[in-house]
Amino acid sequence: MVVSKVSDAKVAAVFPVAPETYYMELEAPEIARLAVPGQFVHVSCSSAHDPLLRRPLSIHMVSRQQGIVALLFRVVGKGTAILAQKRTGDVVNVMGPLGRGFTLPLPGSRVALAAGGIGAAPLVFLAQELANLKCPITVYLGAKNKKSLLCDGQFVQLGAEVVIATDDGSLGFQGTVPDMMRRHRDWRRTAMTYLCGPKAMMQEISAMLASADVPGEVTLEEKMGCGVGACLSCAVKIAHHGQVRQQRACADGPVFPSWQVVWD
Amino acid sequence: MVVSKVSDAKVAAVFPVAPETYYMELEAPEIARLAVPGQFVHVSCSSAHDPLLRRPLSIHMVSRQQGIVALLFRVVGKGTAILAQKRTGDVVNVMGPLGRGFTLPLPGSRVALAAGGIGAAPLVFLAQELANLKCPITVYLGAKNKKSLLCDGQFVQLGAEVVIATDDGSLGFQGTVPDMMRRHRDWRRTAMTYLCGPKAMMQEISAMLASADVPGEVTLEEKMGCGVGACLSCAVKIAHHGQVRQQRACADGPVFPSWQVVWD
Amino acid sequence: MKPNLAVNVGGIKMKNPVTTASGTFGFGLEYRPYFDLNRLGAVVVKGTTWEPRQGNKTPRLVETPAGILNAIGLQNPGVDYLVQHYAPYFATLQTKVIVNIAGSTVEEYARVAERLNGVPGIAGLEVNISCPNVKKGGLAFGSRPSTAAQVTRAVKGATDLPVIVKLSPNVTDIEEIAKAVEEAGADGLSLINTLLGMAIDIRRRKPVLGNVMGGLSGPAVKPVAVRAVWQVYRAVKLPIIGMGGISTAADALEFILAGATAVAVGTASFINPRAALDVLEGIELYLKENKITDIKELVGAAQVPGN
Amino acid sequence: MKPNLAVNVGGIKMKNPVTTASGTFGFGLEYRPYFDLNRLGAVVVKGTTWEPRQGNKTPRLVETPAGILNAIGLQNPGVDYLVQHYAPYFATLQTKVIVNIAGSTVEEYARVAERLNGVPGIAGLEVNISCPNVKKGGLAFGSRPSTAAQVTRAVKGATDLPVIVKLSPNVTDIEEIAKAVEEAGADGLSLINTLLGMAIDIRRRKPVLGNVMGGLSGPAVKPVAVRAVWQVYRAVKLPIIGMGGISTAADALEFILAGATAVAVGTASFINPRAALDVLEGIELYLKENKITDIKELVGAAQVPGN
Ligand SMILES: Cc1cc2nc3c(=O)[nH]c(=O)nc-3n(C[C@H](O)[C@H](O)[C@H](O)COP(=O)(O)OP(=O)(O)OC[C@H]3O[C@@H](n4cnc5c(N)ncnc54)[C@H](O)[C@@H]3O)c2cc1C
Ligand SMILES: Cc1cc2nc3c(=O)[nH]c(=O)nc-3n(C[C@H](O)[C@H](O)[C@H](O)COP(=O)(O)OP(=O)(O)OC[C@H]3O[C@@H](n4cnc5c(N)ncnc54)[C@H](O)[C@@H]3O)c2cc1C
Ligand SMILES: Cc1cc2nc3c(=O)[nH]c(=O)nc-3n(C[C@H](O)[C@H](O)[C@H](O)COP(=O)(O)O)c2cc1C
Ligand SMILES: Cc1cc2nc3c(=O)[nH]c(=O)nc-3n(C[C@H](O)[C@H](O)[C@H](O)COP(=O)(O)O)c2cc1C
Ligand code: FES
Ligand code: FES
Repeated sequence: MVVSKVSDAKVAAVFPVAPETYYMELEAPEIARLAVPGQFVHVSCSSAHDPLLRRPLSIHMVSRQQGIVALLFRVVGKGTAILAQKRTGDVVNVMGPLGRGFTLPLPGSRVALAAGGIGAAPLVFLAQELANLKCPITVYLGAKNKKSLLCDGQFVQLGAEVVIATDDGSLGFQGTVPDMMRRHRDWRRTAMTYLCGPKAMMQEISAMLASADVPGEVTLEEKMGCGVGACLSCAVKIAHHGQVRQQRACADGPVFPSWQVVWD
Repeated sequence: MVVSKVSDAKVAAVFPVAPETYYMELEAPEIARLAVPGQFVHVSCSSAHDPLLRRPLSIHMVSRQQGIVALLFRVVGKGTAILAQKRTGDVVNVMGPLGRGFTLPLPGSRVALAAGGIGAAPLVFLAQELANLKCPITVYLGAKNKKSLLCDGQFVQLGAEVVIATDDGSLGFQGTVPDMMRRHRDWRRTAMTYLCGPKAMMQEISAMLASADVPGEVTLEEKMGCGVGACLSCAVKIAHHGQVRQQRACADGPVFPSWQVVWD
Repeated sequence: MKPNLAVNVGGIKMKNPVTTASGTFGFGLEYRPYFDLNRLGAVVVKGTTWEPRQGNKTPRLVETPAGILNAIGLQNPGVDYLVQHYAPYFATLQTKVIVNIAGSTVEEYARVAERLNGVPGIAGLEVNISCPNVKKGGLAFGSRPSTAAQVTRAVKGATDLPVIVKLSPNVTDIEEIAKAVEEAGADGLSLINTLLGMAIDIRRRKPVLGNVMGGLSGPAVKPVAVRAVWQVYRAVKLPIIGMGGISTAADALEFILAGATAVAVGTASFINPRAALDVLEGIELYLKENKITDIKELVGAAQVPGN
Repeated sequence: MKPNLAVNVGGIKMKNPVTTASGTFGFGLEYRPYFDLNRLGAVVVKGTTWEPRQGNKTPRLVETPAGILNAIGLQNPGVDYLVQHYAPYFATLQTKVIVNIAGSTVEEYARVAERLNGVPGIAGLEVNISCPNVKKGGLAFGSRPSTAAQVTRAVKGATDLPVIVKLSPNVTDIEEIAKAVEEAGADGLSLINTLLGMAIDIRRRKPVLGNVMGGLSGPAVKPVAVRAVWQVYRAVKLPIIGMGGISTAADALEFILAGATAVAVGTASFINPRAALDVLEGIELYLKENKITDIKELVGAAQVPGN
């Protein structure tokens, strides 16, 4: 079985959507065809040796018909800065889809999504699939402020109920996503709550889910080398039947059951 | 005396002019104002650490009025490949003008230029100045073949007599520039013959000049680090009053008297 | 005419000189979706110890200019697991599998070697006496000729498999270590392992890696690796597997011309999962273009100017 | 409030911790058109020997991934020339000038040191026992504790100037060398000099550099340099000038947090002639942003997690 999962993808669109945040569409029909929500692509930002490694970016949306994979990324360093400077027609080498995605619920089940900041990126693709499954969705969407809020429009368009929290209260609830969720109790009656955002946020919500006995899934971020499970750079601790095992965020995740993650 | 000789220059134009050969105009008014023929600029191809060093490129032409410095370069490796991909409006960091240029003759003196391949690049700037000085110019212009011949039009426009040699005889004399010069004897009556091209060509012509007792100047190429005389990477051997001394191609050259160069 | 690419590394007959660097290619399963591993001369798998090991705290990886620092710390499922779960898969491959082994004591090295002896699917051992990322063993053994020789002898005594000893560049005199290992009976040498390095997070004012120090690999180290191969080739008669920063055939050819009989692709696979295959194909092309009929003609063929 | 940047490196009082790496900044004349050298804490000039030296054959430089290999081979006009032609200029500067010295014998080091003693305009000596690019001397002295100590003692005996000894990373145990040099009376340490490396021209099948091997510098070596500073800071009490791949203030701060009292900018000046000044300004900014009133608070401040 030799299916090439590496391809040169043409940039079909790229533009800023919020401060330091870019939306990019890549022509990558194979990836679009195979991807499931929660998976990522490993993107080569430059063909020079600096920066050396690829950058893992979640699959934000796909259009299978058009063969398009969309990314949503924040510029935080060298690699993302180079990506942000790409123009339509440029070619970007991508590997993927990689990793194991979210577990989808039975059609029609009520679900919740909790996103902090750029963590919204993979949850839009998930919401697409959940909408196809006719699942009622509540999105708990957090951001620093109104200007940096991401993807609210996309979630609304997919028919989700969107509840917003901002750190400075410039939109919606003033406070963190976990704080907001403590007040808003709908998520306690879901089949699954899906989390993506800063570690502290996911850890806090995972604890809330555990005490409410609601299943959840989180997406873990570790510094990645290979992205395929070969180098063991991205070890995370996962408890399984009372035993803590090391797993590879890239190949065994990045999605893991919220109650199994050993946060440290 | 702190004059900044480093600047971000906007690419005003860039296009291929022959196989693997590009012409590029940079908005660099300071350099245009200060440069003399034979000098070079030290060009940063990438802000990443790979490729790490700047690339020395001769000043091909300047327009002082428009503040434009033109380069003519051949794509031979990483750095020049990156440069060739720049587009109008991109910014390129350049240091210069660097080095010591050609010695100009008295106005009206007869001169000869001998160029091989990309060696024509700095000689066009020189021909501009020589034309201003009303010097009758003969250009011995060599190339692999008709297609890769460079700058013939520019030299003609500047009023020079242009004599062409190609390795395959697809245009002009079939053979090398030195071979052609052996038959064409005009250069023996010049005030100065200026050379730029492959080492072997310059060495051979330098010997011819020496035996005909004609003064010449050559432009030497050595791998350069700093470009300003600080690192001693670019040592060349120059004989002076019977003594061989090391000089720095970047700061003491790149132009040296043809009879003083110790070729090895 | 197709040039001859086959090489013999201390008794391991490889159909071509290209292999993978231990720890960068897992157990040879992870890159299967990217190319046919059977094209390679050999696959060198992750460092294996007697007991399973958890490895170091994260972060285990940090990028540096043209390189990476890793401090995985020999996380591995132990030699028994390898024998039971991976060796049967190795036996199905049409490429040679070399198992990289490590230990905290000389006895552990010997025990692991013994356990692997006679296991179908394993063509040879690569003995890691140069891992900078573990407290005990590893680099400690590889930095002195006497201990390097001791480990070599112990492993040789415990196995019939060809034994390749992997040397560290973090030494004053790599030739001296190579000679000691040769005398102790090694069948070949691998070099280089990673350079000891470190990065500091200036925001949090502490080392980036969980393990503080780590091993530097990738294109950044290539000049050091080529130099080490050049020196060792001139000091011993053993065949060398050269590695350290190889990402292209041109890089690999530098190692071969310096004296390597075979080459391993490591960090480059992270960037280009097909890197090892690309290196192989590029070497073939170079041989054809230069009308060289046998790769062995190139081994150590770089000449010192003026000599 | 302006943070205090002044540091004292073994008796050399620098108004700020930023200096230049020997051999990359000529004699302090070449970069004058690019910025005001007097802004720097010190300028370290090219390696100087007793007799003038021609240096090595060209090519003397080859680019490598994120680095360069150089084999200049200590080309310099000799100490007399320096005293006569450059020292008067040094005396006009409002920055400290440190002269890097080298020799083929212990006696030559001492003789050069003696010649420079009391010359106005010279604030200290940096003793290069780590140059990989000369046949005799250089690295040979720096790779053993005994010879490193011998050179140190000889130089200390020959001068009243502060003596900084420059160490090589091409050793098994840099702490051991640092301790020997400390005991021998050095006033400070510089590290690192270049890593021994090599590149091969696969077209011509021979080494690229005229001298075969060369010294690797630039961003590629930064992790090795930071690690060396970290180790040596924990082994000795001497102040350290840290260098190796510094191109930005962030790089410099890694060295300072690892234990360097001062930092030197080398190869980076080739790419950005203002690099040393940019590093200085970046350090100032970091201090202000982090409300640190004295740079000395940062020296060695990186903490080991969990300790
Ligand atoms: C599975 C997965 C999916 C992801 N999906 C997304 C996504 O959809 N969108 C998105 O925006 N991001 C996503 N990320 C994160 C993204 O991969 C990183 O932001 C990206 O790799 C950063 O690359 P960079 O070159 O821009 O930044 P880098 O230069 O690599 O730096 C990244 C951060 O690390 C810090 N840093 C760098 N070097 C050091 C050092 N030596 N010491 C201390 N700190 C350092 C920088 O300051 C910066 O904050 C994902 C990550 C994973 C693992
Ligand atoms: C003063 C001066 C003026 C110049 N003016 C011009 C000009 O006007 N126009 C122009 O086109 N050029 C000019 N040059 C030459 C120009 O600087 C080089 O062609 C350029 O630096 C090449 O950079 P690169 O990154 O493209 O190639 P590189 O990647 O640096 O390679 C250049 C050449 O060296 C070879 N090479 C690279 N690495 C190695 C290695 N490890 N071993 C063996 N060979 C290697 C490559 O194969 C290639 O042929 C000038 C040079 C000097 C010194
Ligand atoms: C993530 C990682 C893990 C490694 N693990 C091992 C190992 O288990 N055993 C070993 O001998 N070398 C190990 N190495 C070293 C490599 O095998 C190789 O010697 C080194 O990386 C240099 O080659 P490269 O620059 O091509 O990566 C590891 C290297 C990396 C990057
Ligand atoms: C071209 C060049 C010449 C050098 N000459 C000397 C020298 O004469 N004496 C010395 O001690 N170090 C010399 N070095 C080493 C540097 O001073 C410095 O230690 C090394 O380059 C690492 O720093 P960097 O990576 O910032 O360049 C030289 C380095 C280069 C690149
Ligand atoms: S990134 Fe290599 S194993 Fe996960
Ligand atoms: S390139 Fe540095 S001295 Fe000429």
